[in-house]
Amino acid sequence: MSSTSKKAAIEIRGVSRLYGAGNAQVTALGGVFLTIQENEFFTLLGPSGCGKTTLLRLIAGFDFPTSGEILLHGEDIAPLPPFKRPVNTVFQSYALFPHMTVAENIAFGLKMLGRPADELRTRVAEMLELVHMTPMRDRQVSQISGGQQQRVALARALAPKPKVLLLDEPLSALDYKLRKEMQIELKRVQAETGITFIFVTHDQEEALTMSDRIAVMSAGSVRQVGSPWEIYDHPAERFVANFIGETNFLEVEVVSIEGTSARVRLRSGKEIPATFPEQTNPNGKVTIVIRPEHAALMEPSADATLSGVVESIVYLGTDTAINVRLDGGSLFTVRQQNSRSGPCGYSEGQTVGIKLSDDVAQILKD
Amino acid sequence: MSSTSKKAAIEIRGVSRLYGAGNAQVTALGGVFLTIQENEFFTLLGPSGCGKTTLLRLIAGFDFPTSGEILLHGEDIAPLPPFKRPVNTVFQSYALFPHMTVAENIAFGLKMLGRPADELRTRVAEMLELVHMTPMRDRQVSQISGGQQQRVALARALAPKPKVLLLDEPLSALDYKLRKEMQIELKRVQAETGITFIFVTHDQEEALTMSDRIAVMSAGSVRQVGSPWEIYDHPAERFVANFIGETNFLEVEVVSIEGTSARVRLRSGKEIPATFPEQTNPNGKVTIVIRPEHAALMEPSADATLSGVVESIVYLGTDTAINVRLDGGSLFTVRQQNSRSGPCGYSEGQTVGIKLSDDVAQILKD
Amino acid sequence: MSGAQQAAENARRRDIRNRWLLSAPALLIIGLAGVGPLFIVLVYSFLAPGNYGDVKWEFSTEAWFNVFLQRDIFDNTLSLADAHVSILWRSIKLALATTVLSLILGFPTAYFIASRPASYRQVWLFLITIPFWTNMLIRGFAIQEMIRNEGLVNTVLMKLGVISAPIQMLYTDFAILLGMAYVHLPLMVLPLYASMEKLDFRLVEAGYDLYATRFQVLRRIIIPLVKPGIIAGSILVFIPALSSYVIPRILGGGKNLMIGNLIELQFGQGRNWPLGASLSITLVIIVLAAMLYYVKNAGKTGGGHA
Amino acid sequence: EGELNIYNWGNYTNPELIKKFEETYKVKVTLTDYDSNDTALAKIRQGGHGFDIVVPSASALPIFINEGLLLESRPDQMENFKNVDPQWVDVPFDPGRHYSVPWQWGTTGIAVDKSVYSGDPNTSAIFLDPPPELVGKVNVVPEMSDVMHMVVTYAGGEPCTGDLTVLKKARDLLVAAKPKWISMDYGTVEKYTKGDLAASVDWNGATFRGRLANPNIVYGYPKEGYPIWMDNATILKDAKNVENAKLFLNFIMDPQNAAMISAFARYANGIKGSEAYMPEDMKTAPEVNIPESAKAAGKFNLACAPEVQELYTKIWTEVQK
Amino acid sequence: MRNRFDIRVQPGFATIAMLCFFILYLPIATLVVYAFNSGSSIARWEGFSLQWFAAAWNNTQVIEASIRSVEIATFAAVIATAVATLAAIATTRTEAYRGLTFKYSFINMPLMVPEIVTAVALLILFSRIKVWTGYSGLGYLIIAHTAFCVPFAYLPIRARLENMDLSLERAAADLYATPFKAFRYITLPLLWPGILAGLMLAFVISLDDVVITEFVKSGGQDTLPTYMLGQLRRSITPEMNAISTVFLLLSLAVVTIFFFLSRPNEKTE
Ligand SMILES: Nc1ncnc2c1ncn2[C@@H]1O[C@H](COP(=O)(O)OP(=O)(O)OP(=O)(O)O)[C@@H](O)[C@H]1O
Ligand SMILES: Nc1ncnc2c1ncn2[C@@H]1O[C@H](COP(=O)(O)OP(=O)(O)OP(=O)(O)O)[C@@H](O)[C@H]1O
Ligand SMILES: NCCCCN
Ligand SMILES: [Mg+2]
Ligand SMILES: [Mg+2]
Repeated sequence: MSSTSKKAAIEIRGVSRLYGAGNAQVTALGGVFLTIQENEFFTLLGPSGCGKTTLLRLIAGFDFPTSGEILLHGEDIAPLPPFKRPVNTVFQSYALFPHMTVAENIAFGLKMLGRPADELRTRVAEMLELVHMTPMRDRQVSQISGGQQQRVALARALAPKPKVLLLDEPLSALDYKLRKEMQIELKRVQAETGITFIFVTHDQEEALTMSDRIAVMSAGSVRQVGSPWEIYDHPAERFVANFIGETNFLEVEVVSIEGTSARVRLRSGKEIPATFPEQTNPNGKVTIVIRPEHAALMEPSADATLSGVVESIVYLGTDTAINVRLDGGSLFTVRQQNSRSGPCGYSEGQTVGIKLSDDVAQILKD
Repeated sequence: MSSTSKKAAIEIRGVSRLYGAGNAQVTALGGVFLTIQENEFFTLLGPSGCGKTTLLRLIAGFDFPTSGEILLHGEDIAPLPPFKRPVNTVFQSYALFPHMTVAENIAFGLKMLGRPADELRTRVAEMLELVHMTPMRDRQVSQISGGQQQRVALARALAPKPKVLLLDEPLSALDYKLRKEMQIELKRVQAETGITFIFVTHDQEEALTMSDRIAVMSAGSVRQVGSPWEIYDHPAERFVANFIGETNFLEVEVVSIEGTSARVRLRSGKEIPATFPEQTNPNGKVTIVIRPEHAALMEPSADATLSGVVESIVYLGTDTAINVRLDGGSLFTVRQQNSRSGPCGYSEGQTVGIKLSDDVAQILKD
Repeated sequence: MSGAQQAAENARRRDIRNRWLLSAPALLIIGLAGVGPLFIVLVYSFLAPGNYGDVKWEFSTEAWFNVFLQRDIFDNTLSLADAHVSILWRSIKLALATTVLSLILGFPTAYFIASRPASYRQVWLFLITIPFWTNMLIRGFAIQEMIRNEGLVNTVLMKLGVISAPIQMLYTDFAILLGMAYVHLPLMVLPLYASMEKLDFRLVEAGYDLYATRFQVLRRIIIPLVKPGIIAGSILVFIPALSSYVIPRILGGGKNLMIGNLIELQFGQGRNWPLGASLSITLVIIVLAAMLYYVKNAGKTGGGHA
Repeated sequence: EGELNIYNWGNYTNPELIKKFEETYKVKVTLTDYDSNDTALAKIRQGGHGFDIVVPSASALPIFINEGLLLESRPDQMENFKNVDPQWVDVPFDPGRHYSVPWQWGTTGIAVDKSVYSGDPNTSAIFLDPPPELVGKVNVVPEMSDVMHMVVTYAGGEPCTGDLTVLKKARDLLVAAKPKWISMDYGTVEKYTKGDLAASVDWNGATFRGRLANPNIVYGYPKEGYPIWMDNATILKDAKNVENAKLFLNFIMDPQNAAMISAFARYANGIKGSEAYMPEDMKTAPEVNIPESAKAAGKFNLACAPEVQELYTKIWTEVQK
Repeated sequence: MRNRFDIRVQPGFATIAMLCFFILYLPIATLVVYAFNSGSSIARWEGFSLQWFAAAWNNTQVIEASIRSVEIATFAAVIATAVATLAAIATTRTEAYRGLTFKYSFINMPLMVPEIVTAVALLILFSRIKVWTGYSGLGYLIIAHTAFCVPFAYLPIRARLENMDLSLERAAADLYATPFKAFRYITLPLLWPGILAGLMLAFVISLDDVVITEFVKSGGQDTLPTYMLGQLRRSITPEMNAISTVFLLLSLAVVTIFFFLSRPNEKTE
């Protein structure tokens, strides 16, 4: 990971966390390196059980690394108990104190820091304003809706002005529409406060729309770090490609390499260009990944890069996904944006060609 | 509400359900009419609290309508207690019996029906096969993953061969990737068994991809019933349009009506064609809805239907959403499919034109 | 009424009727042998004492009069029944002290158990209840052996050179307190544990995350959250402690009566059953009042039942 | 043949005696315990108890008789009645023994640890005006009638007196003395040997057992007056097994059997000739055999009149408040 | 691991807990030790002997009283737990209805009434019934014990029920289980740990009762506690310790059995 000109807020250096012992030992995290910049909206993305929560807990101080160290603005925070770390958390379940009102919840951190009463009052008012919850300040937390609870949890964590805010799947319990709204809210708050956000999700769409950078995790390790665009369009390995978005995998053979681009030969004999991850040197049989929206259907002809038979058609609202059984036997999905003039124009059982424009293929490491 | 040639599995006739009394009275359902056909994959879609679960509970017999009646294959089922209704439920939380194994859970319904032991055995084996859970038949349900639990819940509900299967947000607790897989699974099972599915979700994407027909609900009433394509492309009212997919609303004036199409005048003075819901007769000021993917960006020019300044750009992986502040002051989102050649080609602050192809606008009732 | 409505109404009625049927055996047994007999006591409190115990069937408010007022046996002046009031007051004080002591001991213990790994909690809980299998009298004597002048504690302390002469513990209020806390401890620990086991430790985490120290987390988060358990435990300890009479007699030396002993005296050697009855009803009223007060306070914080 | 239901003080009945009776008469004996005359009285008066024999103290016996709870079984006409010591025949609580047979008798006196206090133990001043050595080390049995008997006689009155001046004095004596006591509890062997107390108002048998464990214990007969009590076996009016009960009453008037009673509970029994069968240590024990000099001060503890009982209770409550 | 910060730990709590267990078991331990005393004192050690176990074994009154105690406790606990289970089902997981609060208070009422009061009242009541019916068996004691055991059984069962998801019974009904079958196959097995806890608690509460038993018992119905109460005026001998020791061992055995019985369910919570 390059150390950029920006200042690092959090540095994770070779952090591992093992649970249990002997045969039952579980590697929740295995040698993770990460640098999270100040003022960054940084997302940890990965399937259930990959170690996202574990990493946040290590940063917050509820748990300790088996090895490795964590630096906050360059300082090792190992000796600090959680209540001395300038890091706050928005818990997945919100963890609002049920015996306090909305305002009392928000004031809690400041009160614990021993801040004077008037600072407390103004800061709470400010926070309520920020999350648009002023009218509900005196409600019990059981009397507000899920989305409102989420905002209170956010306000509570922001009130003590932490250097870093950890958010553990804060939106996963919300319904679809509310989740979209809260995504926008969170982005706005991050922009307004300038606090570093470390955001955990297993929803790839959420990660893509919200993040400055994403770390894709799997089974306790970070597979790839990069901007949403890098992650989506240039996945380095099969896991990342598969986890983010819909994907077509094709077995190909590397024909030649020129600079940052390679030429690969498809089963059909056609050759297309393909990009490949930095510091790799692909050769022989490799897998390439092609996103469904980067392929287009056409009449079967010699121009078509691939050809096959339409197996099923899935209407997605914005788009339609057309699953094509290739001549080689594998399934290839093409995604095309819907116009409003009616169904997509293809039908099941129809023989079609697939056209791949240049620069749509990425070679995977594995 | 048309009675088609197909046979109706469930008819909901003017069903209301009120809770509480006096000031605290809540209308969970207010006069719902619905006809669900045999062998249909029917989805109830709506935000949290709109009455979806209430409706399922009425069908299953856990609750009773305040007024109205429910027919199953033409017969009023009011007098039947839940355990006599040929309707099974897949509960949102699965509600698997924690003290039984996978196989015992699946066998439960048949056992209660007093089926002979050998029928029980073969049917359980069949069900295990159907949901691909045969190797785990003797596991305790606490020892299988969320997705697997979901499949056991499905098998358990299917085992007694119900006439109608009710599914209450069965996928909402699963993570993104798993949810996608289970969607495919459910479709497959429905196709294989031919049982009528009534499926509840608040996820519009899920509804669009899975359903034969969708009923969009809000605040205890059904707003619109139709195929995914009808619902998405021809929303009848603002709520439906807004709840399903991303939307742009524009205030326009109706110029003329010809058959099923109207011409409307935009603020900019340009005129475009627009469809409108059946049995309405739009005139004067109305709202039209345009899906972001049905608009395209272009250089600002007189050809452009609308024009404005790019305010923000959201990368979505498959697509990019470009939010444009129109000259009139409102926000308009254009969604364009990404190519892999790099960012979308526009930048914040840039002045752009928006081109609307023909037949992209739908006039709303409200 | 539509068919569905009819069905709904029938279902509701059936549900309520079933609920009454299901609770009937419990209500019947308690009515017969737990609560019903209280009416006998109430009736007796308005009768005249029999010559050698029991009652004479003639109406009298004498007993109630004697609960709080007394006519001096020597100068016939009327005054507050000083003896009854001070016995009652001491009983309340001791019962409160017992409640507080068992809370101080029981709270950390319950917390300790609740924070063990789930599979060990049952074992620890059973360890709390095992002493219950020994009769209370025997436990009383066992404690006597601990704290008497030549008992284990004093002997050990003297051997260790901590003290040079035995400390008088037996037959003091301290002994009563210790003994009552001892025999009632499980009644405190069990409900406390029940609510602590349900304690959402994510809230504790949230507390630390928001800069609360260990003590602040305890005071502002844990204690308010397990308040229903504290209340349930306190009630379960306070009530039997208030009317207990075996332990005060064995360990307190019986020099000072507790309300339970006073009542027993009236039904026994005192042979004044109506007075015993009216004292009993008084005690029940006090207990119910304390209950109501507690429960109301519990309601205020929105806590449920343990 | 048949059964016999005995209701007696706890730990008071020699199992050997029961076994012998059962074997002799082929009767199945059931033994049930009580711990105070009043509990026994209450239960028997309420009825439905199922007992045949009860063993009330002299102080309670007249109440049992007056309330009509007892069968006039005429033990005085039984075969073994000849063995009853004449001094226990014409007792005030059952003149001529028409209802009851002696079970055991004893005295309530003063036990003193002479290693702590070597003065004269034969006075109630030991607990009503304790010498400095004994302050804070005196125990008093929680038996109202015994203690009131001693206090009232110390104050110069007769037992069960209703004389208010005497009672006032008695009350003042008690109130003044109580802070100097350590406890009002039963005196058990452990307390005498483990230094919990140095003096006690106690029963003779308890003191006797205390002395066997701690030779420093001496038993004093207060010269101001002390109670003599006697527990007596009687047959209940609603007894179901009257014949067996009569057999039993006769049985325990046999000296050899009476000796078994004493050997177990360590009190004298009122049956002539039973001494011969008693354990050696009991034959000479000063606790069991009242010295001639002390005999005069001893009086039977009888049931007091209800009005007096009420006054006693008030004083007793006052003292223990 | 450095500076491990365990959020579950409160400083001093473990120490107090250990102290608590120490205090709880120290008297029990000495009690057990003196059961093996060769002397007749429960406070003065004179040497090792098993004579008191032998004495207790040969003392038919004690043996019978012990058996009777266990017998009454078993009946009372089982009945109390059964009715408490039904009552708990009837008073939980429902909308408020008229009589609900009454039921709840009524069931807990025996907790509120001092024992001596119940004892005297029951003496009066039951004596009348005994005279009328002529029946004076153990039934009275069992009913009396059952009454004061009900709230103790009720509390843990109710607590467990409240935490139990109603959707499981719904699922059963959905799968054609009649209400009875749903109870039999779903509610009961899941409620089991709570029922066991209630049973245990009721059992020991019954085992411990003196006052009510003393007043209610008929001829030949001494329980271990009333037998001990009768001994109070004289000396308690190590015989009592021996019996208590046996009871402790018994409790350990029962507890162990219960523990293993309730374990499989524990996992599936
Ligand atoms: N206390 C623990 N003891 C043993 N294993 C644990 C413990 N905590 C976590 N693990 C294991 O460590 C792994 C990582 O868990 P973690 O909670 O970090 O996952 P996650 O990425 O947050 O998943 P989710 O998206 O489901 O929240 C999992 O396999 C989990 O089972
Ligand atoms: N038992 C009840 N008493 C009072 N109000 C109720 C009850 N059950 C449901 N409601 C109310 O009825 C409305 C519909 O509830 P319902 O559970 O059907 O919503 P839903 O569409 O299933 O929502 P979700 O997506 O959150 O599950 C809500 O406003 C709810 O608060
Ligand atoms: N009257 C009381 C006698 C008791 C002897 N243990
Ligand atoms: Mg997690
Ligand atoms: Mg719902």
